[in-house]
Amino acid sequence: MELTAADILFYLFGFVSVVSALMVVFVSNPIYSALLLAVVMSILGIFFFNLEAHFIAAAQVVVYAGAVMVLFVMVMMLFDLKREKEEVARFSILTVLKIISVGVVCGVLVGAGAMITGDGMGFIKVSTTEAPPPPSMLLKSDINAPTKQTTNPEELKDEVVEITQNPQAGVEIFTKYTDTQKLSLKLFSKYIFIFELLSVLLLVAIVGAVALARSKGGTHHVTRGS
Amino acid sequence: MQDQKGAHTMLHVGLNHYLVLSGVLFSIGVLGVLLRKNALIILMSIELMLNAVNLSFVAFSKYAQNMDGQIMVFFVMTIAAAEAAVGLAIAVAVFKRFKEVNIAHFENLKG
Amino acid sequence: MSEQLVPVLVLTAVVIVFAAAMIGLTFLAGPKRKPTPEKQLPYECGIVGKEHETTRFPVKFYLTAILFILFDIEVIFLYPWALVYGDLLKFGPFILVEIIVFMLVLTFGLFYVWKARALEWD
Amino acid sequence: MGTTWLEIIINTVKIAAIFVIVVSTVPLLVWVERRGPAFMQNRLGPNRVGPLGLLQLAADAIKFIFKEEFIPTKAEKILYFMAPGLTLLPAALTFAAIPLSTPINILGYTFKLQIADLNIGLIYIFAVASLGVYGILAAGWSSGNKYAMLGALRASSQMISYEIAMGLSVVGVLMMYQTFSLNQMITEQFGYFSFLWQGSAVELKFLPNWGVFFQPLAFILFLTATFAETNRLPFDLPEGEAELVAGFHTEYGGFKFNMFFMGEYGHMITSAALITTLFFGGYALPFISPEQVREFWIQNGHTLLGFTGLSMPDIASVLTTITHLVVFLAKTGFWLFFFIWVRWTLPRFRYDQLMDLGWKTLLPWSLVNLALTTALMYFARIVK
Repeated sequence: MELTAADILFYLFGFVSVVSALMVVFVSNPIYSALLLAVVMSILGIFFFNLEAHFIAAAQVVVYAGAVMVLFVMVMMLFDLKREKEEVARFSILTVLKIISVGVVCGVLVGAGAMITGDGMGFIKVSTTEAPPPPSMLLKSDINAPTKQTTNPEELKDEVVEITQNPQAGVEIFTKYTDTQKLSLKLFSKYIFIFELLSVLLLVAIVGAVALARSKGGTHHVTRGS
Repeated sequence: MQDQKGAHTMLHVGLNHYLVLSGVLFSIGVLGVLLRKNALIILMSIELMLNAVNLSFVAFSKYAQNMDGQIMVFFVMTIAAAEAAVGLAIAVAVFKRFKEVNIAHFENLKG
Repeated sequence: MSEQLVPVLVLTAVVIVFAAAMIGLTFLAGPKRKPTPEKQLPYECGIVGKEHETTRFPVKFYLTAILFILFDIEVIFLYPWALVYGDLLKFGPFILVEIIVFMLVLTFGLFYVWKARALEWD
Repeated sequence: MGTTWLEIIINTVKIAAIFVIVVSTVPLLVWVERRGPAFMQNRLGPNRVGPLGLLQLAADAIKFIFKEEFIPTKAEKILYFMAPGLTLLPAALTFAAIPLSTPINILGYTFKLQIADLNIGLIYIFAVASLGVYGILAAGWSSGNKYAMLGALRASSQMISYEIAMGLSVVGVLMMYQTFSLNQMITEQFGYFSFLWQGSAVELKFLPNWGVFFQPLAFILFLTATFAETNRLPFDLPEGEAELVAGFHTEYGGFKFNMFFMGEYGHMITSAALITTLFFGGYALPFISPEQVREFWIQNGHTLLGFTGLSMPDIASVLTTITHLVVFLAKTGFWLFFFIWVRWTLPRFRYDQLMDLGWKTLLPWSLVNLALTTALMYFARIVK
């Protein structure tokens, strides 16, 4: 279990993403911070690909890096922020307090992350006298077991059965499916209600954005009847 | 994983490495929201926080062998994109009115 | 790194090395001349441009980008559905009804954008 | 990339070779772009340098390297230098998922003639192609020139509008193949045109089993969208020589300008390869599957190449790969010539016509295509 090539690349990309995330916050020109955020999102796409979430990786790059950040960059270019390049709020006592509080939040999060896998990852001395805390309920199987087939066969079969109403077909379909098809199988059987709600959410966002643009001060102001 | 060679096993990438990375990215997003005055940078920091959450969702989904995590990432992605779209529409409206995107102007957004 | 992604990373490295080499070559091989002021001006077909401080750009472009995001998510949701549609049809029209509702709501969104003349370019 | 060091080295050399071939076809396309229309307009085109003007390519390439390196004062230095790379990188990366030919198995190793056999091939290409907008926006904004900025805004809003139409038109194709990986799509396009209609098979012996006959409307929409995506005429208004001089790359000279060209032509090559893979059976011959080609080469392969020391199946697999590579290049070459051919026949769109076409014709028509395919598949699969 020593250092493999995959681990080296993980540490490399992890370092690059943390550095560019820091630069997103601290760089003065907003357009550079938008481009750096697009870099962070593409690197997250690569991480998703390694975590065997192939479709989510492509969706992440298409939606976030390819659409949301393009909107940010375009809006910033339209604002022509030559004057806007103001500095980060400089060292008032409030800023120091904020940084300390964020440090504490980060420490708590990292600690929680380490604790959840039971062995404290060497950071936190888990007193070996009493048994290390069992992996919490939300993780059904042992964390560090070599990853079995991506999707727990028994667990998903009931979804397939639920949608196909006959158990035999469920198993047959389930075995020959790729990750993305299993994902969509679950999306369209168990989470169908949320899927329909999302289309309403998108409609609300469309109407909201267009109404905002057509409002009195907006860019696409349309006088009645013209 | 509990054997004595703490150094070696710690380096092999497991679930907790992804959780640590997600925690760090989330904290940087919080830092961005607190420190910056420019409304656009605040919106971008919120996007960064949502992405960090997505990373931990996918990490859990892989190591717990359960697809729910990835489906949750779908929903977080949709909501984040809709929020960014409408948020920027408001930011453009404020910029047209005040010629500046400092969040100080956001409080006179009357009804 | 999963087996399929390593070639893509190698290709990125090859492209970056190629681009850097070519620009470096130009830097070495290219003639070094003193930049005259005329050459430095932005190119405006010979006319000396009146460069006022903030060039006013039509802000209309941002609305296309916003609508692009929202319709792009619709396309992303259609991809997993397209992979599963053929097989699940054998088990009743359930998969068909889902997508009809989804597409009706979003086609109404497109119809609203069309009628609200949000995509008008004067 | 294979386990042993030999495989890794060979695969890296293969990746570099495919990239160099793609980059070297760009001057070839420029040459065809100057000679082809010259032939159409009954004039000569470049024929001074070398036979038929072929050395003109080398002359242009070297000329670009010896151009003076200069940066306008108002430019943002870092972004100004990064913009050409930002356009070239996505264009080169999209070519990674295209399968060029059948895998070669020689001396016990098998090498795929494809840079990365991704199981999310198609949306990987869309994901990386959508990153191409950053290069254009960065170039337009960082060169400090009003017209470049306007050109960049127009080009990027045009590209993103047509990305939705392209994404939607491909959904029909995905419903038919039910996979993202381009290799599986090609394997489903072997043999002659046949499909199941309510259980009974329908066959048309004279048509190959290509995607274009199943999805003609999706093909037309995808073709139009790729024209707009690569900023090719009649959609090249942002670089319209008349109004915006050269659009977003006005302030670039020397090899940086050439890299924008490589980016555009790289997108064009990938789009042509994508059209052949999705709709025209990729590297496969119309009615003959690769196995039959292998059998053919096994029968009379030895008469051709008796002298090489390889065993019989190795020669056969090498020869099949070469034939399929030739077939792929022929099909992609035709579509590349089609891109150039259209450029010299259609006039340029006005900007509002261009955007209306994207939002108000291509998008609704791809929704119609989606509805049509759904209905047809519903009736075809319901066994009465």
